[in-house]
Amino acid sequence: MSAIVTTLEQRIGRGATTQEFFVNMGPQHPSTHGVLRLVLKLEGETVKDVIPVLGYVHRGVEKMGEHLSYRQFVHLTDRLDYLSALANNWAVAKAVEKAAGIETNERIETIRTLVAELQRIASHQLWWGVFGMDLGAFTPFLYGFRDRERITDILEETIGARLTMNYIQPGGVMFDLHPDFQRKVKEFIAYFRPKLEEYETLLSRNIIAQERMRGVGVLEAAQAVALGATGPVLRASGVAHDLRKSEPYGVYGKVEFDVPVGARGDCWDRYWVRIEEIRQSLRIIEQLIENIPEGKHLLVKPAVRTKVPEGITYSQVETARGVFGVLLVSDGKDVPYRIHVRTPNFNNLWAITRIAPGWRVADLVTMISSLDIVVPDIDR
Amino acid sequence: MDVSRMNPIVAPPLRRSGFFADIVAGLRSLLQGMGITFRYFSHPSTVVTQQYPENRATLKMFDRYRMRLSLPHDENGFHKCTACRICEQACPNGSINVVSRKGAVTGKTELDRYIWRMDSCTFCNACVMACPFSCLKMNGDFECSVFDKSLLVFNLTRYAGPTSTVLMKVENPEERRKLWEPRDVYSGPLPLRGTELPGGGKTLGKPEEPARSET
Amino acid sequence: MGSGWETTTLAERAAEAMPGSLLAGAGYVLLAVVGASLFVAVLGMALIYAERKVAAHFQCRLGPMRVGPHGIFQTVADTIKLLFKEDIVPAQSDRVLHLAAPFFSMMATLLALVALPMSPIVQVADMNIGVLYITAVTGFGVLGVLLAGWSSNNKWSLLGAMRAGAQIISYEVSATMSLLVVVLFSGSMQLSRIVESQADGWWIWRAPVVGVVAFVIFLIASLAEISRTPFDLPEGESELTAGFHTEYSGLRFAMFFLAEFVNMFVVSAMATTLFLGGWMPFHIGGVESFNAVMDLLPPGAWFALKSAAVVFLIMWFRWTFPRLRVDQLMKLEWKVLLPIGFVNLFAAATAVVFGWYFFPF
Amino acid sequence: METHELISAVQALEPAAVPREKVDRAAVVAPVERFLELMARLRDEPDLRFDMLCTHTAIDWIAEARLELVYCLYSTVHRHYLVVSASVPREAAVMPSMQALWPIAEWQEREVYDLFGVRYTGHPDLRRILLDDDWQGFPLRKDYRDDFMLEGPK
Amino acid sequence: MGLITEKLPALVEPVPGGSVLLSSLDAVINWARSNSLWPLTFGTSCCAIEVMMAAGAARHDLARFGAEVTRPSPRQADLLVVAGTIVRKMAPRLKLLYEQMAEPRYVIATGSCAISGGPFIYNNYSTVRGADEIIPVDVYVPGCPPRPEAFFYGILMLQKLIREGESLRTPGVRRKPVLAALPAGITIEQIQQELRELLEPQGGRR
Repeated sequence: MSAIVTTLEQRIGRGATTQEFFVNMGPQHPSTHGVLRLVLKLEGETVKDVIPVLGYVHRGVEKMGEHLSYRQFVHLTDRLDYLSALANNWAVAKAVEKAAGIETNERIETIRTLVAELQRIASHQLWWGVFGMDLGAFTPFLYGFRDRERITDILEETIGARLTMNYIQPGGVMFDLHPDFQRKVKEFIAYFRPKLEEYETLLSRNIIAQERMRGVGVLEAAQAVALGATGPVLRASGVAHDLRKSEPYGVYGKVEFDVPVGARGDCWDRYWVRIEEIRQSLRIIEQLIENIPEGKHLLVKPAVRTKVPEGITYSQVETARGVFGVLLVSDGKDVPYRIHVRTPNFNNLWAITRIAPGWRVADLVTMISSLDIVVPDIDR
Repeated sequence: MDVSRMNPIVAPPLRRSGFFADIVAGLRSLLQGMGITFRYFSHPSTVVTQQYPENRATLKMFDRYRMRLSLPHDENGFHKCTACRICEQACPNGSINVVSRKGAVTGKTELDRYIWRMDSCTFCNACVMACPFSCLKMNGDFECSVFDKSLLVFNLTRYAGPTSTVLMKVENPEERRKLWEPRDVYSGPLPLRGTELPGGGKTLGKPEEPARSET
Repeated sequence: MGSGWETTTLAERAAEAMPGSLLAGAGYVLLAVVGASLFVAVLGMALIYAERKVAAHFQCRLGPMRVGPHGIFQTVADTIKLLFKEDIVPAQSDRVLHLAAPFFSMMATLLALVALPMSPIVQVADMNIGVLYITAVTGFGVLGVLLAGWSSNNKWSLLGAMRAGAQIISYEVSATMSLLVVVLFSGSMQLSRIVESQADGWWIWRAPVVGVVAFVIFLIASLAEISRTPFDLPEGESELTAGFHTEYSGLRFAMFFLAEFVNMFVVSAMATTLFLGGWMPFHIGGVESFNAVMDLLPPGAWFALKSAAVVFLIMWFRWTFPRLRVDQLMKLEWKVLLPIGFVNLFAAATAVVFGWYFFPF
Repeated sequence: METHELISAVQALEPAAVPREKVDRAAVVAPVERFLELMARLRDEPDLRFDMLCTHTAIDWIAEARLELVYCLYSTVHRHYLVVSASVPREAAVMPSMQALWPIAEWQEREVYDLFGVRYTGHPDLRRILLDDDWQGFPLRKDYRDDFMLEGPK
Repeated sequence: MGLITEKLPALVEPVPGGSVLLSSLDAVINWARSNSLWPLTFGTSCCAIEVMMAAGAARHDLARFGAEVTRPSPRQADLLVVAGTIVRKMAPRLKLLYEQMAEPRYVIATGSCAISGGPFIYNNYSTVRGADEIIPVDVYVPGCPPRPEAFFYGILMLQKLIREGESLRTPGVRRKPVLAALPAGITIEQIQQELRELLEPQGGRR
């Protein structure tokens, strides 16, 4: 048996009858969240088949990683899943620290946990707004962003960037927390809790939104696991898999929080899981913000090009979208021999091929949105 | 490895009741949503918009905000850069190019031009962090749009010559003046090492451009 | 019906003048055409500006601010720009239909405006089948949408057009059903008569309960007919890029855009005329002193205020609700609105037969 | 399960499997010939139950003229990891497809085909996933050269 | 270009006073165009979040410039904001999108990736080094990603370009206010000084 290489035309060409037609959704389409291209086989409004076509923002990050030092590679991970830039940085930092045997202190880990959780909230806020927009309600988008700007401000004050942070470095964090950080975070929590209730009223309890989400795009637990889906997508299917609990990193082992899981795996469950995750993240922040331990914020000199002993290291963190893993292959030099990033969206995306057939175009949009896809993260 | 440690909380199901009950509940949910939007509509104080070009006088970036790289010059107009190239090596995308020269008087390596390509910079702060003499700084000047991208190649030094410490050791101002030559802060688009800019950028100007005036 | 207003319309005046002098008659017609065009253009721009400002304030922002004070010339700038923008006809499209489609949409809107009594003295044509006429010509708009979708040779456009076709035709039924309630109560299809019949109270509350139900059904159904959120499926941005007008640019796109907004006014005006008393001031039968105070505001202003209120309501919907799905849209019409509409119509007929008015004459 | 337990469990299934050194978690190198059978048993064995293929990628060991294919497995039941790898020659890189075991492998293998040029037998839809269909060469191979690429300024 | 812009100058110019009329028409049209920049909903990566989403959101509100009418269809859009990396697979699509847009059309390249390839210049096999390799770019907004205010500054510059660099007489030809090659001795500060006037509250409107 030899391997057969196919083309897109052959893939599309399978079993089209006269009633069905193909449409290209993307690369430029408002609801593909970037430049994802979906080739849809439609029968009227009903989706028969979805063929995702990737690579419209494939930037060859893994190749570049073979030429950059470990510290330099961190800034490229910002640009993968730019909504979880800090968690991505953390994954690289964690891998390098593990491989090179760099010990961090309590303060560094607490800062990392705090900013990562803040960004998780920001990411979910953005998702909530965009989800509303994909359902046709424009206002949630602006409310989500209005509240996200508050977090952006907090992070900007400490980190100095709004989106691509490059903050968490191997061996520490770039800057110490800003003196105003604790006060502002507390203010934000007090501000945001009532707003979260508004989110619920505006969209979660809205009958139209509920009808659009109820039972749409059911992803069975077994399917989700076999597809390697992670994060809220997997949890909404009822599998309580959260790296923050199952293999705690940072200071997640010391804080109390719950893992929201779905019951059926439809769009509503994915929606609810994310909204609930915002609450849990607020809980985590509340527990940590009071006593941040003292210590140095950076233990490795920034100009040092860290050398990593020979071997393979795989480290992963839980971003807002799922498990972001870094496979680091070192041959003992100060640049990696090979660096592979396992991005959550790559696996999550393929769920669409399983859950979309049989639903309408409008549901497809809901489903893509409920998977919360960031395209550069898929393409890398 | 027990699942109970995860404390899973399960999503509540969406319930349906009868035909009329659904209509009533549905209308109620719609009205509640309208109540929220109307509250914002009727309270102009909730408007959070910052009017950018109008608020320029009061708009202040955070101290740490990273936008434009600068090489601060002290009150005498001297910087601290020794042209050690650590920042150049720390830069992940080759945005920094330190052009050094042999000092005419001292005979030591000193900074000639500090070329920074804003067009490819990612403002990752690696250069600032790496600088052993902390002579670099990123400031929050974000108004840098241009019509021509070759204008985004900056020269950060005002003079070619040794660092401020070396210069200030020389007591005599005339003697000191001999040690450095002025350079334009922005001396036109400069090709990096005489090669073309990647991305079809035209090779504009020459590296040895005449100095304009006294700084 | 003690209103005391004498209604003459431009059409009537033209008809009166026609036998005497052809020129005078033509003058009235010209006046009507120019007036209507100007009215539509200004109204459209004002509505678009209002929509953008209202939307902004629903969303905690300011909206257009930089073109004129508070951006009031924003839509003027938009219009001039669209006027001078390239008009693209895709190579593979059906050229004639593609060029003609926007005019159909626009025409339907203009024709509907003709019959609306905006004040006792501002009404272009007052025909005795006004309600029927408006129902008929607004249904005409779907033709433009269908043609636009078909002729563009774009699958998204076609999907949008087909959605629009199905949606508009379905909801026409419910809209007409609720109009019939008012026709039953007022005993006329002539719009001016319907307005005059509300001198003592508006049908929304004078017709006991059925008036409110009919008003709600009419509002929902007409929202669907003019494809406003939550029924904006034909142009659902997140689903079909831009729906049926995906391939239109420049002036022709502007016409669709304008038609959409003027349609919103037509619906509000219809709702005002039929349910909210039209230009009739707020009167309570028998309380003359109160009525006299209400009469201080001219009828035109009453009409404008009421229409503006309904327009605001429609915008409020748009900036709060998500969009329905195609099958839910159909389900809402055929399983919810239509049965309720039937029952409501039957109840209305009963009420009329037995003379159950909220305020008896 | 602990690392050594996992490795001995795998070795019980496949005697030719040898532990892979210098990996931060349980890792084995398995022969290509019976790879699919081994993976099927890894997935189905009740003690192992590796039901999730976390990631799959390749490493180009150009000095040894081989591509090492790395499969990172995870079990949501037992919550343990296993890295399984196999080496194929660079010039004739052929591997059985894992698509029947984990559906996600379909796309992960397409990616590895795209970037490394490994051909998977039994793959239903093997075509480039990230790059254009008419792309020449496999860019993540160490010897990939391209007129378009620029060397770093170092 | 549309019918009016194509035929009008040739018809009007010979008429006495025609060129005055054209000039004032120019002013009106350029005013309208510069104040009604409808962007295409298009973003490939990180910059899309900042310059398309955050800039349009309540805090910064693109609507103040009349640019909140994001059109999903390129036919109706005036402004193509290249927000994010353009890779070789996307390049033909970007060109197609640009070609589908109706004249007059403007392009802003935001962020390092769209200006020069940014972090992806070296050792990279797929990233196009700058959107201007594919389509003509009017304004470059540096940043990675630029903050929304920086994008607004770019929009102000584009408005300046439209007001000063276009005429009905030569449709489709655009003159950039600042020359491509700088005369020796002009610093970036001076260029920014030149632009500062349009940032004043009353200077923003002509």
